[in-house]
Amino acid sequence: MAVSTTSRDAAPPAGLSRVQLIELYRWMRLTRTLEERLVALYRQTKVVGGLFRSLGQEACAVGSAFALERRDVLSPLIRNLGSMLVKGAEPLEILRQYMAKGNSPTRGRELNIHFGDVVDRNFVGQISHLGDMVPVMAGVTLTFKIRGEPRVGLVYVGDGATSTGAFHEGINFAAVQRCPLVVVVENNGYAYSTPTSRQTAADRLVDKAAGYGIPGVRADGNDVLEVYRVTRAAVENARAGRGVTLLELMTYRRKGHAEHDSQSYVPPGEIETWAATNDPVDRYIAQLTGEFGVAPAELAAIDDEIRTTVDSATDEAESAPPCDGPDALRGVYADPAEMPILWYRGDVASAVPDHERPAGWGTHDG
Amino acid sequence: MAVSTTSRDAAPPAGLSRVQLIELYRWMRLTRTLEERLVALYRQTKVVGGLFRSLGQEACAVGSAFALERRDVLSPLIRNLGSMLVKGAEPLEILRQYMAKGNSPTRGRELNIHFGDVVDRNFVGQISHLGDMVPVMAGVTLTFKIRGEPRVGLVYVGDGATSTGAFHEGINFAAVQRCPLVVVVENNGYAYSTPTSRQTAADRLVDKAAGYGIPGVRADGNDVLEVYRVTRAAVENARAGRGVTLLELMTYRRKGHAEHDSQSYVPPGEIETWAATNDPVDRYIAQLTGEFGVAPAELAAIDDEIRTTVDSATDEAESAPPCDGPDALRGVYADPAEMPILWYRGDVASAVPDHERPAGWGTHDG
Amino acid sequence: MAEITFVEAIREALTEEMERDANVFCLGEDIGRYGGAFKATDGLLDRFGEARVIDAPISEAAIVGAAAGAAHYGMRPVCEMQFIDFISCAYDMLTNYVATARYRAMLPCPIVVRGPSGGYVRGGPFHSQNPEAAFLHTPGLKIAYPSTAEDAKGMLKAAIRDDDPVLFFEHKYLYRRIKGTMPAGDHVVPLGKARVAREGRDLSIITYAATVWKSLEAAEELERTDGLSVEVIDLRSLLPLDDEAIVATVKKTSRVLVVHEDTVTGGIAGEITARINQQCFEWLDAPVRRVGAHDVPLPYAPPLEDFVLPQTSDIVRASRWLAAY
Amino acid sequence: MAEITFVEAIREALTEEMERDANVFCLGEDIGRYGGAFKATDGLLDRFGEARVIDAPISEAAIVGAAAGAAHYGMRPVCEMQFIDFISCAYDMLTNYVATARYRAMLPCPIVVRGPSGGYVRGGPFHSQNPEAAFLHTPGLKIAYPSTAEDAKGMLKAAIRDDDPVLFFEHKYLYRRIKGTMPAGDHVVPLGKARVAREGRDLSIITYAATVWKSLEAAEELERTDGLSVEVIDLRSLLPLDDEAIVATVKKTSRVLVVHEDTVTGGIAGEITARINQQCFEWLDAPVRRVGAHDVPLPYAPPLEDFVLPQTSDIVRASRWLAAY
Ligand SMILES: Cc1ncc(C[n+]2csc(CCOP(=O)(O)OP(=O)(O)O)c2C)c(N)n1
Ligand SMILES: Cc1ncc(C[n+]2csc(CCOP(=O)(O)OP(=O)(O)O)c2C)c(N)n1
Ligand SMILES: [Mg+2]
Ligand SMILES: [Mg+2]
Repeated sequence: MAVSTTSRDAAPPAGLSRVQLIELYRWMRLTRTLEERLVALYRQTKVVGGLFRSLGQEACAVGSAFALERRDVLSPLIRNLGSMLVKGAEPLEILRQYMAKGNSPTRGRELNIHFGDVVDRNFVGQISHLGDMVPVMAGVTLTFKIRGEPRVGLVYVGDGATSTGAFHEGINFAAVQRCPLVVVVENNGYAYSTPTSRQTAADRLVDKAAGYGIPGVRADGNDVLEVYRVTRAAVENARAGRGVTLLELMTYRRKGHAEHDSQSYVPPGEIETWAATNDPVDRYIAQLTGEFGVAPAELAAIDDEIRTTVDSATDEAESAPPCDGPDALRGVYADPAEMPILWYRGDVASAVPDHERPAGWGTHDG
Repeated sequence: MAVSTTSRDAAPPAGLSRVQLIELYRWMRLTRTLEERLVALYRQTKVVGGLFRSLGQEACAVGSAFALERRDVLSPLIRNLGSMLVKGAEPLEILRQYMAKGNSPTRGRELNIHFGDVVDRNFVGQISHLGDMVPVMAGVTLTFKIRGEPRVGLVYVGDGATSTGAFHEGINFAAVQRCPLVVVVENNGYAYSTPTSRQTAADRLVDKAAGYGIPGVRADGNDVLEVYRVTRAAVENARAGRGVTLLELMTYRRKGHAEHDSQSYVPPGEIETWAATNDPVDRYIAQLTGEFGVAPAELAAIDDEIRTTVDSATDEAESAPPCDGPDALRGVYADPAEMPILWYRGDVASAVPDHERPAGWGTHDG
Repeated sequence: MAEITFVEAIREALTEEMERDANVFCLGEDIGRYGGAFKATDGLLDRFGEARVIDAPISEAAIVGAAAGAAHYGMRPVCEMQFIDFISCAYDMLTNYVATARYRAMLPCPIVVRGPSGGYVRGGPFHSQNPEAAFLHTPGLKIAYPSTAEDAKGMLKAAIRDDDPVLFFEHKYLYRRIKGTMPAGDHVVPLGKARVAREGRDLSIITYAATVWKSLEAAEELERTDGLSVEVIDLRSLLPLDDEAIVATVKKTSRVLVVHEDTVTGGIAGEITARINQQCFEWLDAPVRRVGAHDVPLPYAPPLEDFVLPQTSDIVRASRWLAAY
Repeated sequence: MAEITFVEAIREALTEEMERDANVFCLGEDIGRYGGAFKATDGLLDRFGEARVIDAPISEAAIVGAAAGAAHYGMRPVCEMQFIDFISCAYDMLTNYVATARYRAMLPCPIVVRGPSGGYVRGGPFHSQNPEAAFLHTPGLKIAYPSTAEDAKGMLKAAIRDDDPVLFFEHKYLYRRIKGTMPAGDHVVPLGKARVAREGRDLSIITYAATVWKSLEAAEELERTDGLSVEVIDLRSLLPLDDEAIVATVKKTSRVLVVHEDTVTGGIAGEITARINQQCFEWLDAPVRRVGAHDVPLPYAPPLEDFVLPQTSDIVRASRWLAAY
C-alpha cells in the first residue's frame, strides 16, 4: 500500500474546463465572503452560538467536494462550509441556521452548519461528537456496494479526530468491506489548542493508511487544483470498486477554534506567515491570472456578484421569523409524530379532578 | 519507524542461562498440563462457565512474559494463562477461580482467569470488553513515567481486538506520551469464528505501528526464544524511555474460541497441519534436546513434577468451600464497604408497622 | 403448528423479514458462517448471501454507525451485539447519533440493535447485563424486551418494520427454555403495548423479560398457598411504556409490585412508580414497591448470582407484604 | 474573604488538592496551555508542569481508561471532559471497567471525571446534556452535582480524596453566574449528603444543580403571591442519594415536587419517587409529581430550548397544583 506524496507544481488536472476552473474560484470566494458576513452578524450578536471559520482552508473543502457528483454523498465537518456550498447548500440556509430562524434547515434544532439533505443534494448532517461520521459514511457507502450503485462517499476528519475510536472503527470497517469511500484528513495543525504533535507521535497522519490496508496520499491542501486532482483519483478508485483511500490534506487553521478563541497558544508569527505566503485564494488567483490567463477584472466581477448574493441572502435571512416553541415537540419519532406537552404547562387546576378516586377515600382536605 | 520482520533461525537470545532455558520449558508445559486438567474438570462439569484454551499459543504467552521483571506490570487476556503463571499466578488460584470457589482470587465475582494482583506480582485483572486494557495500561505506564520509576508495562490484544476503538485510543495515547509500554498483538488467525482477513484489510497487523509513530516488529509466535528476544528488546526500549513498541506474534488458535466451539468454520486440515508441524512445545523440545543438548529424561522429570503439582492443586481446589451468598454485597465501594440487603429478603411482615403514619390516616383496611 | 424455541422464533422473524424486504440485512460479529454466538442467525448466510449477512470486525460503534448510515439511504439494518453487554461500546453512537438523527437533521434511521441480555446463567458481570435503563432517558429510541417466543417473533418483525431505531433485548435465559407456537401467517406484534400475562384481582405485578416467568410462578404459589389473585402485566415494550395498561391494572387491584432483573437503584421500576403516582395515586392502597437485583455488579459464582438476583421466593414474600399492607 | 465564581471555586479545589497530594494530576483535552474550554484549569500548567497537567488526544475512552490504570498504582487522576456530553464516548470504560474494578478484581480506582454539563445556554443537543441518569444503575460509581460555588469547591476536594470513582458534574450555566465566599482553611464537603437550601412547611421541592436556583426563585414567588412556605432540598449527591434528607422533608410537608433539568422520562426523579413510596408513602397527602425537560433532544434555538426546559414559572404552576391538591 504505497503512500505517495505529491508536490505542488504538478500539472493542472486533466478534464477541468476553463468554466470549471472559474467555478472553483467562485466557491472559494463565496465561502470566504459568506464567513466574513457571518463574522459581522456574530459581532452584532445576530448569530446564536459559536462561529467556526475555515479561513485558509477553503481549498481543502472546495477542491475535494468538487470531485464529487451530485449523486455522491458528502459528510462535512465544521470547517467544510465550502464543501457544503459546492454540494448545493444555499447561503440563505447557512445564514438562517446560524441565526436560529424558524425556517432554517433544522427548524432551530441544530446550530451552525449541522444540517444535511440525503434526498437530493446528498450531504449528511453532522453531529458534534468527533469521529462518529466515519462509521456512518461506511454504512452509506456499504449500501451503494450492496446495491451495486456507482455512487461514492466522502467523509472529512480533522487531525484531532483521528485520535477517536470511532474514526478507527469506521475506516477499518469500510476498508475490510471495500466500501466506495474517501476519507479526507484535513490536517490544519491544531485541534482546538492542541498541536498535531500532541495528537499523534506519527510524523504524517497518512501513515495510518497502511495499518488499514488502504492507499494513502498526502497533498498540499492549500492548492485547490492539487486537492481536486488527488480527491478525484480517490473517488474514481472508489467508484471502480477498489475501496477506501485515505487523503491527508496539509493546511493551516488561521482563525481560532471558534470566534471566541484568542489563539494565545500559537507561536508568534505563525499565522501571519501562512496568511502572507500561503493563502489558498491568493495562490489560486495568481495561478488563474498567470498560468490560465484569466483577466483580474473577470474575478473582480465574480467577487461583486457574490457580495450581492450574500447581501440579499442576509436581508432575507434576517427578516425570517424566529422558531416557534411548541414546534420543539415535533419530529423526534416517525411515530408518534409529536411528543406530549408536560402536565404543568396546561391549566394545572384542571388536573386535580382527574385525580379523584370515584369510589374511594379522598385526601383533598390536605 | 521501520518495521522489521525477524526470522526463526535467529541465534538463541543473549543472556539466557541454561536454567532459564529450562524454566521456559517448565512454564509452557505447566500451561498445557493445567489446561488439560481444566478440560477434564470441565467435562466433569466442575468448571463453572466457559473454558478458554491457549493450545499452540503457549510460546507467545510464556516467551513474552518471561521478558518482564516482577516490578513490571502485565495485562493478560483469556489466552494468556501462561503469562500469568510466569508472573506468579498459582495453579491453585486458577483452579479455584474456574471452579468458582469461595477462596478464589475474586471470591467468585469473576470467571476463568479474570483476576489480578497489582500489589506484589503485578498483573491486572482483565475485563471481557476487548481493547479496554490498552488505555488502562497506558495509564499504568504513564504513572511510571510521571514518577520516573524504571518500570515497564506489557498489554496483549488479539487480532480481533485491534479493531476496537479502545485499542486505537489507548495505543495512540501511550505513543504520544511515550509511555514505557509494550503492546503485543497475538495474531492467532481467528477472532471467534472470524478470520483475520475479515478483521482488517492490512496484510500485517504490525503495519499499524507506523500510524502511531512507533516501531513495530513481527515475529514467529511459536518460537519461544524468538518471542522472548523481541519482547525483551521492546521492554528494554521502554525502560530506556524510548516509548511504545508494537509486536505482532504470529501463531495459531488450535482449539475453538471456547470449549463449546466446534470450529466448523475452519478449513479442513488447517488445525492438523499446525499441530503436526508447528507446535511450540514440540519445537522447543527439539531445540532443547538438539541445539542445547538437554537430555529428554530431564524434561520428562519436569513433566512428572508438573503433573504432581497440578494433581495436588486440583485436590486442594476441589475441597475448597463454595462462595457464600451474602458476601456478594461486599466490596463494591471502599465506602460503604457493604451494600444493604433488599427489604424483601428480611422478615417482610415487620415492614408494615414501619410504614404506619403516627398522626395520620391509615389504609390498612385495604 | 409445531412449537419452536424463543431463539428459533428470532431466527424465523429475521428470515421472514429478509424474504419480505430486500432492504433488510444483518450485521454483526460471527453471525455469518458461524450463525452467531447463540445461533440466532444460523443458516441466514447460505440463504441470503454475504451481501446481506455481514460478519463485522469487533467494532460495535462502527456496526451501529454503519447501520445508521445505511438506514439513511433506505436500508433496514439489523445489528447483532454478540452479547448485549457490548452495546456499551456503541453508547455514544446510539444516544447521540442514532437517537437524534430524525430530530436534528430529518434523517430516517430505522435500525434494529438486538442481542442476548440478562442473567441467571452464570455469565458473570460482562455477559449478563440488562442495560435497558441506560437508554430510557434518550428520546428518539424505542426499547423492546419480550418474554415469550410468540412476542419475540412478532415484535422483532414489528421492530424491523418500524421507522424509528429500536433496541431489541433477547433474554438468553429464555432462548432455549421458552417455547411457543407461532400463529400462522404474517405474525406481527405492535410495539408499545403491554400484555396481561395473568388476570388477577388482589395485587398487580408489573414486570418484563425473564422475571415475567418468575412472577407467574410466584402468582401460582400465592394462589395456592394464600388464596391471592395476582395479576401479572408483561410490559413487553419499555419505550414507549404502555401507560394505559399500567393504569388499568393499578385501578383494578390498587396494590402494585414492580419487578425487574436490573438493579433496584436506577432500574426502570422508578419510572413506573412515578407514572403511577402521576396517573392513579388515589387508587393506591399501598405504596408501590420494587423487587430487583441488589445494587452490585453481577457476580458469576452460583451462590452469589442467586443471592444478588430476584428469585421467585422474593416475589412471593414481597407480594405477601403488599397484600398484608 | 472575597467572592469567587463557581468555576473559580473548581480551580481552587484543583489547585489545593494538587498542592496537598503529589499523586493528584489532571488529564484532558486542551486543559494545559489553553486552560480548558471554560478555563477551569487555567494556570495549573505553569504551576504544576506538564507531567501533572496533561493535554490528551481526543480520546475520552483513553483518558478515562488511563486514569483508571494510574489510579490502580496510587495516583489520583482528575479527568476533564471538555463538555460532559462527550462522556458518552467513555461509557463502556466507566460502566464496565471503572465501576467494577474494586468488586471484580480488588483494584483501587479513585478517579474523578469532571466536566461542564447542562443547558439554558443555547448549546444545542451536544453541548447541553445531563447524563447523570445513565450512570445511576451502575453500582461502583458515585455521582456529584453541586449547585453552589462553596459546594463545587468542597465536594470536588472530597471527590478527589474519595477512594471510589466519582463523576462530577459542573453546570456551565452556573460557572460564572454563581458566586460564593469560600470558608477559610481546608474546605471539604462530604459526598452523599443533601442540603436544605430553603426551609419550608407546606411543600417540598427536591432538586439539584441549576434547577436549585429556579426552585428557590419559585419558592420566593410562591411565598409572596400565595403565602406558601416551600422547602427546597438540594441533593448535591445523586449516587449515593441522601435518603435521610429526602424522608425528613417528606415527613415535614407531605407534598413533594421533584424537579430536574433532565428529561422527565428516565430522569432521576423516578428513582426518588420510588424511594419516597418505599419509605414514607403514608406521609404523602398528594402524589409525588415531577417537573423536568420535555422528552426531546435539546434544541438550540432560544424559543425551542426555553420551551423544552423546565422554567421557574413551571415550578410555580406545578407547586400550586400540589398545594391545591
Ligand atoms: C468526541 C469529542 N470529544 C471532544 C470534542 C470537543 N471538540 C470539538 S472540536 C475539537 C477539536 C477538533 O480538532 P480537529 O479534529 O483537528 O478539527 P479542526 O477543528 O481542526 O477542524 C474538540 C476537541 C468533540 N466535539 N467530540
Ligand atoms: C468489545 C467486545 N466485543 C465483542 C466481544 C465478544 N468476544 C469475546 S472474544 C471475541 C473474539 C476475540 O478475538 P481475538 O481478539 O482475536 O482474541 P482471541 O480469542 O483470538 O485470543 C469476541 C468477539 C468482546 N469480548 N468485547
Ligand atoms: Mg485540526
Ligand atoms: Mg485471535
